[in-house]
Amino acid sequence: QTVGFSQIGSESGWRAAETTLTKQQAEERGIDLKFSDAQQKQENQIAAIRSFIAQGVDAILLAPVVATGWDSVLEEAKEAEIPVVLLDRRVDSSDDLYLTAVGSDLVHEGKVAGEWLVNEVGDAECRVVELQGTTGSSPAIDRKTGFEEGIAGHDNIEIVRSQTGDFTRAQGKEVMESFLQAENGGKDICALYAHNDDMAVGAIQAIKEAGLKPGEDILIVSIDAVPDIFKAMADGEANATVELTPNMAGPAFDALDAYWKDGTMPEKFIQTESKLYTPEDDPAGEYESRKDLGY
Amino acid sequence: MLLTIRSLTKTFPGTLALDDVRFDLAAGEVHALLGENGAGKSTLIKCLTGAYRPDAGEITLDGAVVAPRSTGEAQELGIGTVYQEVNLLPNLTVAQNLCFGREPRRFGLVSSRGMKAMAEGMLDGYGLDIDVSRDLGTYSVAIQQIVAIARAVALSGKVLILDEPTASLDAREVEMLFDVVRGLRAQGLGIVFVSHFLDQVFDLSDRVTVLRNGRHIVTEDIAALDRVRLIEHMLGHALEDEVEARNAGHVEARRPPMLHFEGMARRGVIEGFDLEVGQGEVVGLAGLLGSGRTESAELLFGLRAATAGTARDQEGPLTLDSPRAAIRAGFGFAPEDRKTDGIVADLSVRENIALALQARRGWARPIPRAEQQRLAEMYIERLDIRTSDAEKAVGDLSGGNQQKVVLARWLAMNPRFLILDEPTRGIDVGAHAEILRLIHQLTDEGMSVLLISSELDELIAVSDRVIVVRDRRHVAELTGAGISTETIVHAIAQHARKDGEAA
Amino acid sequence: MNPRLLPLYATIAIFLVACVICYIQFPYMLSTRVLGNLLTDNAYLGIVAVGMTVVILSGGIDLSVGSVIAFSGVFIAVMLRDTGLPAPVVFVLLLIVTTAFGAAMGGLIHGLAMPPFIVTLAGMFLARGAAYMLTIDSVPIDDPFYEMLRKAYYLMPGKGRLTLIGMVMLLSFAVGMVIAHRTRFGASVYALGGGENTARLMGVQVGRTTVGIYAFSGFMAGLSGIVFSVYTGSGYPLATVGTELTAIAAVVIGGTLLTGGSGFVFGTFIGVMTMGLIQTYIVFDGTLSSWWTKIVIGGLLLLFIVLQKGLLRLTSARFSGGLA
Amino acid sequence: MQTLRRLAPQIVTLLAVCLLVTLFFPGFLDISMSGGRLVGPVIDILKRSAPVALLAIGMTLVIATRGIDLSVGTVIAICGAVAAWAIAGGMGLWAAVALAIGAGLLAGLWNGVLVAVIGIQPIVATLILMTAGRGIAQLITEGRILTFTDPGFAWFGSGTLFGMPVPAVIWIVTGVVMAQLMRRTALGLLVEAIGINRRASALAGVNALVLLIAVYMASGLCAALAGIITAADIRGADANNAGLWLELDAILAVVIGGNSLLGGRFSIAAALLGALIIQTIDTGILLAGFPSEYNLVIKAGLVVIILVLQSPRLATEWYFWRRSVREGPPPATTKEHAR
Ligand SMILES: Nc1ncnc2c1ncn2[C@@H]1O[C@H](COP(=O)(O)OP(=O)(O)OP(=O)(O)O)[C@@H](O)[C@H]1O
Ligand SMILES: Nc1ncnc2c1ncn2[C@@H]1O[C@H](COP(=O)(O)OP(=O)(O)OP(=O)(O)O)[C@@H](O)[C@H]1O
Ligand SMILES: [Mg+2]
Ligand SMILES: [Mg+2]
Repeated sequence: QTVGFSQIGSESGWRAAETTLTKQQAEERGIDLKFSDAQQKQENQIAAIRSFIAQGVDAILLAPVVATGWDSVLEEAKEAEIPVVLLDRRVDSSDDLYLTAVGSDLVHEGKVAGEWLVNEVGDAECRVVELQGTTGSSPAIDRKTGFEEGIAGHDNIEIVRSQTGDFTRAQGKEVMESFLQAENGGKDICALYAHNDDMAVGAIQAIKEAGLKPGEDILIVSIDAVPDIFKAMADGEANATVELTPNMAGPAFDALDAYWKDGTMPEKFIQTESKLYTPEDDPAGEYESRKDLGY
Repeated sequence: MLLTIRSLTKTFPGTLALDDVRFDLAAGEVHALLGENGAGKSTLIKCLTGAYRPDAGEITLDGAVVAPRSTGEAQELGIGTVYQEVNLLPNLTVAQNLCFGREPRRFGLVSSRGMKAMAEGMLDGYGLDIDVSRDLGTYSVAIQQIVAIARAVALSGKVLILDEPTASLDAREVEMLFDVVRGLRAQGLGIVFVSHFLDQVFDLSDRVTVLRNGRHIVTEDIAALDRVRLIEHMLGHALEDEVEARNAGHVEARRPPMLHFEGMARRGVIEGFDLEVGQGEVVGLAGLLGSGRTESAELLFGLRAATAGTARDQEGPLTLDSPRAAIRAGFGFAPEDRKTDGIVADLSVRENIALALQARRGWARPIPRAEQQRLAEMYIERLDIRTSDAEKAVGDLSGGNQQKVVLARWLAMNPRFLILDEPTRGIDVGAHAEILRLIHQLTDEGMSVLLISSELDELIAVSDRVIVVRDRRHVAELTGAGISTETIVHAIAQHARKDGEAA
Repeated sequence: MNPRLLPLYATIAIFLVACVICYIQFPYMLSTRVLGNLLTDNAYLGIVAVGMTVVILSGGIDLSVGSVIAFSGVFIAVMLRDTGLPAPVVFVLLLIVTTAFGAAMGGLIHGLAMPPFIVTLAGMFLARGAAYMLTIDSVPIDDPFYEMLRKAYYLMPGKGRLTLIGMVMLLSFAVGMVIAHRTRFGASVYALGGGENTARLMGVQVGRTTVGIYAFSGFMAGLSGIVFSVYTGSGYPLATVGTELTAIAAVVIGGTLLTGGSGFVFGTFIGVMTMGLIQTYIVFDGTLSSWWTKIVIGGLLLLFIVLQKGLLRLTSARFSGGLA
Repeated sequence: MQTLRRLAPQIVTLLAVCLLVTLFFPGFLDISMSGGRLVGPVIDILKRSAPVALLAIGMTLVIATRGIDLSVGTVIAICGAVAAWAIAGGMGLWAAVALAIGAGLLAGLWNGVLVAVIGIQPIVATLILMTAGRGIAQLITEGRILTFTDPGFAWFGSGTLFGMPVPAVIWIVTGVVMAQLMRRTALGLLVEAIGINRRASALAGVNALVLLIAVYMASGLCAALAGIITAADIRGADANNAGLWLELDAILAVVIGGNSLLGGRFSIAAALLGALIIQTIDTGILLAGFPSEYNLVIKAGLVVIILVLQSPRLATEWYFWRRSVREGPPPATTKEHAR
């Protein structure tokens, strides 16, 4: 079988891991994978899907860069009777335009993080700073919403500062530095919520350089569960992360296999687990098991 | 009066370029505007055509006060202008340049066929046979100049202004231009004519206005003036004796040879030629425009790689594959197109003069500021460069003064062999004589010079030997008493005839 | 032959050779389907490149266009969602806004004698920032009129689709060619590219022309934004990041000189198609990793430019040699 | 004295921006000593401006030759990746630094050859490396964030020297050295000359070819330093994001520094002030705590205001106004696109 895979890009370690795993999975199953990197551009993704259709692939995997704007190209795929499976992000098109979507619930992830914080601080006053993802990107929007849902009803927890760190380490560090400056050298900050682990890792460095102890003076909670956050966790510098597995392709290929074999229609949304990891979950071991996955 | 200017004043930072100047132009006259380099001629013209905004003053055209805010407005008023530097667009075709702003249109769209016809019509009578649908930039400066004139003539309903139009034309083309101008005069146009060639002024104009240091000195009928008086008006003093012809003094004293070039050639550009230059000798290159004189010089200076030929001096062979190599061999080259090849416009006079010297010393050994200052002041004084001070940007100097700065740059290098391509183009009479005297002086000190000039008088005055170039070939060599206007013209014409027969 | 046409011919020649190479490797790449895709997928790029060509011909540059396209999409989506105005009215409003935006940049460039690079860079920040301020979400457009635009295509033999937006691009190029080569405005653009002072002395109304040029580019960016919103059916403030650079690259590949004054709108069309061809080729190949994709795109870009330069040098040497 | 006059607009602008930020964030100018290092927003700005300031130094030179270098952001990523790769591979601190700098110089050489020898226009020539280079950087890191723990290397990002953050020291020292190199030798003059009129300079014997290449290599060198700092700062090389779009900030800094994009006269000090102005705006926005949607609009707005206030034409108006000479729009500037 030939499967086309339109990936967003390689903007983070997580995404690189997803690409690696997808290629691995395809190889294991003897699938010929046509890979296309869209360099963060929806227009490139649409063009790539059109090319896949023109080449007559047997299925298309799509990790959409944004939720909107897929109707016409998905319709074209449907007309050509090519099943499309969405990976890790969802689209807002009608769900009969694709076979299934594999992914986690981004809002749910944020909520898990928020609920963890609620549990952790109890009734104590807690001033939270937030490092957002790239302004306008759907994980940034949803993880923000989810977290707010998670802490809703707990007036002792308050988000005092929220800025974008563009999902990058460097920006995470820089923005955290200014948070620390702005919040009395960091003494007024009780917790940091970062939309991804990379920003959290950057922020942890900033906190250390400001003479505070991340994980103790400032609680750190973030999302993705990439290897480096486990390393920090093992050192006691991070407190919690919510897993977003990069292995979206596995379930996707399973669903495709079933569909190809006898036309079994999978469920429209195959949700991966949003598991919460804390220092109790053997961070050192998790680090070892993940570090070669191409993160 | 067709056009009157009253109490025109214009200042630039640090310079009072025009000071209370008046000027009148009658219909049906050619009015020469004269003055030294930097006297303010070009500035006056630019104020008149809206390129500059004067600080004070009044301009009336046909009795009505006008104040053109842009050159476009001036064109609409019927004032056509050829500015001192060729001011056309090399990236447009000849036709587009000629018709610019008045393109013939069909159904609202520019018609290229109409434009071609219109352009060819405009060029009629200039004896130019060129393809108007090719880019202007592919043609020589001379042709560009004629195109600029043709455009200005077509635009000038009432007034035609020519700022040094003849600087890059040869005698034949000048004659053609003058015929056109006389025709326009007969039609009742007022024509302003700027030139440093006094012969041409006497030949063409009816009246003369002289400016000096931005001030109006005199306006008089040409008939009431003679050459000496006119020069006195321009300079403010009498000109010391004009330079006498060189070969009159030095008779046939063959100089010790210094440089030998053999078979220098570049395919498609210039045919192989031999050249021997003696120490302290001035070799002149004569020829029509486009004959290949500049190309010969460029080959010698390594600006264009020669495809054949060798160069050597007494010590041995020389490599001349780049200007740097040529400079290392002790050559210097003052190019003819000062705007693109000569000056570095935004740098100061001081820096421009020091540039070549600095390049030769290498970046690590800067010339001390005081030394640069000394050099600059010396040449400002020696060549009489008109500038408010040595720190003025060269681009802000008048055209002739820019030329002097380029010359100063090479003199500061003290080369043994200096190539001067049209060194006196656009230079006033006073400085002209000064430069020729300078060439004498330098060669007496042992420097050799290759002089390219379209002015035969100048060539004859300073050259020990004249080589005539024609159709990219060196066709004749004249020496000693054999150098005269007649012999040169004859050499050019004769070979032309021979070529014609051969073809 | 006119030597100014040489870069254009060189571009076309290289493009044709590239097509042949693609065809030999993937015969299917010359189907009408891929051809239709090429037009549709690059419609927004082509339209904005027409504006960019005019700007570059005048010796300027417009870095704001990518952001303006994103702004346009967001503007349309938000207006359609929140105001209930019919789509054509929103289009007109948008085009007025982007044209005025371009004109304002042109005004700054001329009025304050500031370099276009910087003014449009600020414009790039501003337009994207304005898009964020409208919404940070991606907003879907469900409008019956849009549905119609999206579904409007002509089915070519071989199942290729010649879509409406593809045709809008072709039309834009036609209009661009007329404006650049057949109007006085176009002549003024070339004149400005040849040198501002000279152009002024020749009677070009520099101010008016500059404003016009950037207004035109703003208009084309707006039109491109409309096409892009039809293409994706949504407005997204993060869309088309870096499109200005792609457009500039397309213009340059098309043989237009960045220093201004020399080039052809049709060359840009070839440039856009070349960029599209490179993309398609990479997708058809489908084995390149993310990083090799970037390296290969850069390498092919270099190859095109160097080939073009080489070809030009060869032919112009022959040309001037022939004159002697 | 003359230098001060040249820098006056930038200094005034910087002070004005600082004042503005202080209005929104009163503690802006506080500086204190803590654990042997200076801390405070101002110190942060000095540190954070390191990448842009370093890029601006090289960019000033490139722009002085009438060029532009769009690739510097990418070169940061390449050099960071090389350094991280070397460190993670156990090659040791100085080998890593040397390799990174070597990579930067190589990138500059590549650009320089494309521009000076092959004659490709600078924007396009450097656009090629800008596109491809990020791929090369990712090739080195294989798409992941290549982390390392070497404290010696991390010192370049977060260490202190005499209480000052090391990145700040690096850019200030580089700036001073580069500026002195340009002004104490004839390099400055020669660079300006080829920027204004390359043909005429070459005719006067200036080795334009070598100088051009050298200038791009200097830009590559500065980008390499910035890359080392960026990688050291986060103890890892983020090939995809390091230096992303930083070239635009650097160009902006050069222009805010009053340098003309048409080449010629340049001032490194003014460009550095420009970088400080930009970083002050960026940090100020963060400190003031606006929602991030507004970041770009605020930055764009401030930049436009600064550029308008500094624009040459306004300056001429100001000149004439002060001399109380009545004057319409001043005469056309003498700058002309060289053909
Ligand atoms: N743009 C400018 N900025 C500053 N000074 C200028 C500018 N243009 C001209 N000047 C100065 O004004 C004076 C008059 O210059 P102008 O060009 O009018 O001389 P000119 O009579 O045409 O000389 P030439 O015969 O050499 O062409 C000169 O001293 C010159 O340096
Ligand atoms: N009629 C023409 N058609 C096309 N090109 C020409 C023509 N005349 C001259 N040229 C080219 O224009 C360039 C410059 O011409 P220019 O008149 O300066 O000639 P030149 O040989 O350098 O001699 P001179 O020093 O006598 O002016 C030369 O490269 C020449 O080949
Ligand atoms: Mg003059
Ligand atoms: Mg000549």
